[in-house]
Amino acid sequence: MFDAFIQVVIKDLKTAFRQKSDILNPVWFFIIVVTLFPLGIGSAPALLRRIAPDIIWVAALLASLLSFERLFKDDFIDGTLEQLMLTPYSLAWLVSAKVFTHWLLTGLPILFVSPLLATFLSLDMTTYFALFLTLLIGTPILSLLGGIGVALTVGLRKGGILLSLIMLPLSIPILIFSTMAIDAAGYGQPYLGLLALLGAMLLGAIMFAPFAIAASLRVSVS
Amino acid sequence: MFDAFIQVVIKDLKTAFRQKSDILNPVWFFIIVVTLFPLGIGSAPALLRRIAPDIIWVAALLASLLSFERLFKDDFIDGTLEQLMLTPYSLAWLVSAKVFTHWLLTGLPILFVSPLLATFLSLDMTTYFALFLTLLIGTPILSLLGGIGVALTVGLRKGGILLSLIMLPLSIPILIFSTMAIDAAGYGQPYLGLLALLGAMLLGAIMFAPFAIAASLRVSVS
Amino acid sequence: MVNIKTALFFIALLIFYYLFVWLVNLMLNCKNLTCVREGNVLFKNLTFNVQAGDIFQIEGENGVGKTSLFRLIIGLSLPYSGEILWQKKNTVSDSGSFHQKLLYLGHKSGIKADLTAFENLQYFQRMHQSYDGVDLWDVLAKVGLVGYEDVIIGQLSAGQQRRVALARLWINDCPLWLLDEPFTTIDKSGVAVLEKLIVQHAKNGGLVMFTTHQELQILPNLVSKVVLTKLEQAHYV
Amino acid sequence: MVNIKTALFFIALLIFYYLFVWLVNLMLNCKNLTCVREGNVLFKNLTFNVQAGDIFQIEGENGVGKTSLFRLIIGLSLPYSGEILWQKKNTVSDSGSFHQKLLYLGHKSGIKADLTAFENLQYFQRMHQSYDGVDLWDVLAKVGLVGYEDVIIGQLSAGQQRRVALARLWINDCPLWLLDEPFTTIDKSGVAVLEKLIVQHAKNGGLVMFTTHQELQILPNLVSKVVLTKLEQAHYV
Amino acid sequence: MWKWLHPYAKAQKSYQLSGKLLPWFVGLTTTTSIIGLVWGLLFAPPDYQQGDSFRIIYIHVPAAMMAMAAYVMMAIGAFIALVWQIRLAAMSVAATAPVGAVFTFIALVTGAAWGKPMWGAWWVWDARLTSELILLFIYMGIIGLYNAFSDKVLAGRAASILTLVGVINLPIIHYSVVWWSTLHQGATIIKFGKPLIAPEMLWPLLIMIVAFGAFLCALTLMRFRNEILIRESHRPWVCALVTGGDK
Amino acid sequence: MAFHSLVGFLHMGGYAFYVWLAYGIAMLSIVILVVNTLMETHKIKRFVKKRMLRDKRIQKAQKMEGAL
Ligand code: HEM
Ligand SMILES: Nc1ncnc2c1ncn2[C@@H]1O[C@H](COP(=O)(O)OP(=O)(O)OP(=O)(O)O)[C@@H](O)[C@H]1O
Ligand SMILES: Nc1ncnc2c1ncn2[C@@H]1O[C@H](COP(=O)(O)OP(=O)(O)OP(=O)(O)O)[C@@H](O)[C@H]1O
Ligand SMILES: [Mg+2]
Ligand SMILES: [Mg+2]
Repeated sequence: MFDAFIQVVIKDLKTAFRQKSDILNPVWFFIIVVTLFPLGIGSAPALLRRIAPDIIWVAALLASLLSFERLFKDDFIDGTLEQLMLTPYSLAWLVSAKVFTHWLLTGLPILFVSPLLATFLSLDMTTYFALFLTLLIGTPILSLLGGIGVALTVGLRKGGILLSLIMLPLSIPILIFSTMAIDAAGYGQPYLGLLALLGAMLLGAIMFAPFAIAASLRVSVS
Repeated sequence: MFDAFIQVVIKDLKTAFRQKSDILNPVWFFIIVVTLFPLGIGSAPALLRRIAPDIIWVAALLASLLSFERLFKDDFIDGTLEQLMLTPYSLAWLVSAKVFTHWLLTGLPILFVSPLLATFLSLDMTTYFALFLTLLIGTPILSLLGGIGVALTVGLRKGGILLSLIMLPLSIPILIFSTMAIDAAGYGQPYLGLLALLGAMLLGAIMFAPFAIAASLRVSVS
Repeated sequence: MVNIKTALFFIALLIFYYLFVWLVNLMLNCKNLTCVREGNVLFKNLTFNVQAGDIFQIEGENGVGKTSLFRLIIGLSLPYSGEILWQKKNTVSDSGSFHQKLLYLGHKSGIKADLTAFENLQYFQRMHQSYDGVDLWDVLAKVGLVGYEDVIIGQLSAGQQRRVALARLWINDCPLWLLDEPFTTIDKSGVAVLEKLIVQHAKNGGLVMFTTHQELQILPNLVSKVVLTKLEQAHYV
Repeated sequence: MVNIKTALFFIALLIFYYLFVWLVNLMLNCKNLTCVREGNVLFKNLTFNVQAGDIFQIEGENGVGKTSLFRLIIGLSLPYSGEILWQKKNTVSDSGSFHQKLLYLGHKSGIKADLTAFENLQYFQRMHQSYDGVDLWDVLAKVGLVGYEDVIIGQLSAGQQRRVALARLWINDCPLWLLDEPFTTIDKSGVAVLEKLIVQHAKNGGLVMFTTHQELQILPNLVSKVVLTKLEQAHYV
Repeated sequence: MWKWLHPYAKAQKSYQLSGKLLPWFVGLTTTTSIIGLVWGLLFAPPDYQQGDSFRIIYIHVPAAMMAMAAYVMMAIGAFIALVWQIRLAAMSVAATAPVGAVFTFIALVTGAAWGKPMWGAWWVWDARLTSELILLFIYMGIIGLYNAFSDKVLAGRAASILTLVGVINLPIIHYSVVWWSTLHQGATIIKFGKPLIAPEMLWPLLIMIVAFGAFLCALTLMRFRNEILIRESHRPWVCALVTGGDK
Repeated sequence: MAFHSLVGFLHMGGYAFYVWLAYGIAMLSIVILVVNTLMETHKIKRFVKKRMLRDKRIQKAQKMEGAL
């Protein structure tokens, strides 16, 4: 049971590390999108600070989205996914392993570089702390929701953008709550309630998403 | 010669239209990304208007980027690209056809929906007009540059995000000039010079990009 | 008198033994399978049983529904009607224990192009828990990949890639093998080895179902055939 | 005397004719080809000539370098050393006219999964300008795809997909065919038809090179073989 | 209970039953919409504040209400389809989605056209507007997903899963948007409370709501019949139906 | 009757553009939806007919000479 989970994680990590750029890619994408904005807007620190949480969150959302496909698509094409369904373990359990790996490869690196970007966008310490917390709770939800989207579209020849169509509306609440929390932090207001809400959403997602993913995969593979 | 060009365009369009959602997808993505920002920022029309050109351009860039892969990846996987290189026509000419199709499927629809988004972001008429012009000149450049990026990464098993890594820095000048032009328009200043600059970049891209793409493809396929 | 009694006793014993064997025996029953794809009826009310020691070849021209049949059996898609029983239990409702006994090799080989041959097999071995004892380098040598153990699959030739997928046949203890055109792109000596392996597996009480369009050497005399034929137009369900 | 004169005249004519034919004759020369992939020498100083009417089978076990050889010949990758001449002209420097005469069918079939069989062939036909007269429905019937003309390729079986790719053999006037395992996943009756087609093409003055691991019926007696063998470790270039 | 019904008979029966119901809904739609439109456009008095622009209400509110009703229908269908494995239910999900999407679109456009004279802007990021927009996105996602599968049985299941995920998410979206736009929003938006509406204005509105409801049902039935035909196209009764002229 | 003349009705108390825009687009999208639904029915029936013809064709082609 646990061994199977770990095996799946190891395999996915190995596959990703083999193509070394693959680990860095989502982060690079994240960084580039975030830097695009100051370039377009020009240097107006106050304005930047005002929209910074938004930019960072949208960038995180897009980076996560872009790397989602990798989660299952490759496995689908080469038949590994079929084989995964033919192991005696619960599919929901195995896909959790895949989602976890995805978070390790996108969510975690984004967390690590977020201080850098906070500096770019001249965020202050309190706001940054709130940003970090929301990213910490929010990115796993993105991975789980993304898992559903990818599982639904993996069998289609052209899933790519359909995935974003499905995914983005689903992840809007996370975006809104997170930016609300960060804004609240910026104004020195308490934002624990919002974080708790995000946490509740994370719990809900952890409980239900694996089953939704497994069910969707069964549809996509057959 | 021209017939071959048209055949390639027809084939690619047909392939895209077969999957009906495929035509709408880049546009939908564009729309969704544009709406994500107000969601994060909250409704502050003045602020929105201030960063609107930037948002729209970044969204266009990302939408274009996401659909780039389709341009060659599918053809690479199923061997059509190999076969394309074995036709007696110049490869640079044939890839121009593919790039043109890509623009038809992403740039053009984005132009069409831009009024809608201008409304969402409460842009005024003059600014919108400048935005439209920059999009008209800029999106073909994006398609051409994207072509180079895709051609370079198409042979790699995981091109997806590497592509964005290559592409985004290349397209930053377009982004900067375009937003500068739009800002100028917003302040009622002349922006023809900037447009001319964009036009010159477009001409240069049209002249050189196809050869760069062809050369990159040869590398990727062997 | 004693003789008759003992004889009767032994006969009873024998009967019980066979009954026992019959009950416990590995057995796949496909009952009244009907397969519909995109509104086309591929086959209708297909019924057959595979028992321990059987080698079944599914035969039929291109597009007749062999791959579709395999996917029905392993539960990757659901039949329009009919059911599949493994050890008398429905495979859909009891898929966990069925999948434990099943090895499937499809048109897609199910190996990761970014991993090496060794890593691929290791993953397979760990996921199926069984046969931990097998030395994978040994197995790779058996499939003729000495020297390619640490090469990334994507850099192997078509046949070599297929060989990595086939290496799984050496590292599993599943009784039921479903092999969809296992011999494609495998060279002649490779095919011969595979044939021997399949025969051996059946002798050890395994069940094998496979498809192929190639001429084989040993197998033709040993297999039972399920022949699928294109249905006439009238066969709407 | 007159007789001798006319005889000489005719002999001279014959000589000129043969010279002419020899000069114009379709011919592929591979000279001293050496192929290195990822630092491994696959073959070294391979030299052979293919002429009109020849059928060449490239033989060798999995991973010996057959596909790599084909890709060298058509110019998808460049040889480590050596050169390939078509009609005495280097194929790399003069690729346009060479590609016009060349039909390649690789492991990847080069058809688009989103288009129908008919659309795929139509695209091929238009891109190669030639054979505009051929009725594609007819061709599709010949490859056994009656009724599947308007089905999207992605929804065909493995063998049917390969048949669509093979249909190109009927709608081209390229003399040189390079077929890399054309028979995979094709059923027996299909293989027989293909064999006949290849023989016919050679009789009409075409050049065919192909690889396969399957037993064939007609071809074995007609082919010349280029046998590739694994190089010993010592063969560093 | 459902499972024991003969598997072949179900689809055909539903096709015929829906065929019988359809004319009634069409009739109801035409009569109520004519009455409602004539009354609303011609006879209802102009609003003392908004003048005649308020007449947009007669399509705006029914469309907005039915857009949500359609989603509720889909959610129920999706639940039945997934839990009891009933294919017909999945078909009803697929049949409803485009209708719901069009209603949502109408609500958005009419709202925008009303907003311009009332608020001075075609679009503001108000909570209600935003969640309506997101609802449209979700509809488009479901439709796009359904169309992307070529096997309609699988498509139905995929769409059902997405619909259910959307159901869980809709309330979250709703509340998130409400809190979000009330947090920063001061007086920029003129909020519309429940208008104290006169009965002669209200009646046509109620009639129009009935009309839109009947129209939703009618169109859903028509599309439902289409879905049945597609999925049963290999069955003899469909062939007979097609060759035997229109029924 | 809230309006005294046809012109008054069309004028909608100065809000003509917005009101008729709203009603127009609503009507248009409804009509498109209905037409789309009807066309789909038509298309399905054509498809089924085509497939029945196709089956006949397949039968006829079963005995073709020299086919792959
Ligand atoms: C794009 C803009 C708009 C959108 C998306 C929109 C959307 C909605 C929605 C979703 C409802 C809820 C229907 C229900 O309760 O079932 C609604 C109701 C309503 N809307 Fe709008 N609306 C928009 C603009 C407007 C404008 C500009 C006005 C008037 C000034 C307006 C007046 C109303 C009224 C009076 C109701 C009925 C409220 C009630 O339930 O009592 N709407 N609208
Ligand atoms: N993409 C690649 N990158 C690097 N090396 C490769 C690649 N493809 C093949 N090779 C190496 O080149 C050798 C020859 O491969 P090739 O595909 O030419 O073999 P082949 O004779 O066609 O074999 P098969 O019968 O299996 O198709 C193999 O040993 C393999 O290791
Ligand atoms: N993904 C798919 N979607 C829809 N229909 C399909 C799909 N795959 C196959 N079919 C249809 O099902 C039929 C049987 O296909 P299947 O793959 O089972 O054939 P097969 O017997 O394995 O043929 P082959 O020998 O070519 O592998 C084909 O006629 C094809 O049209
Ligand atoms: Mg098959
Ligand atoms: Mg090969």
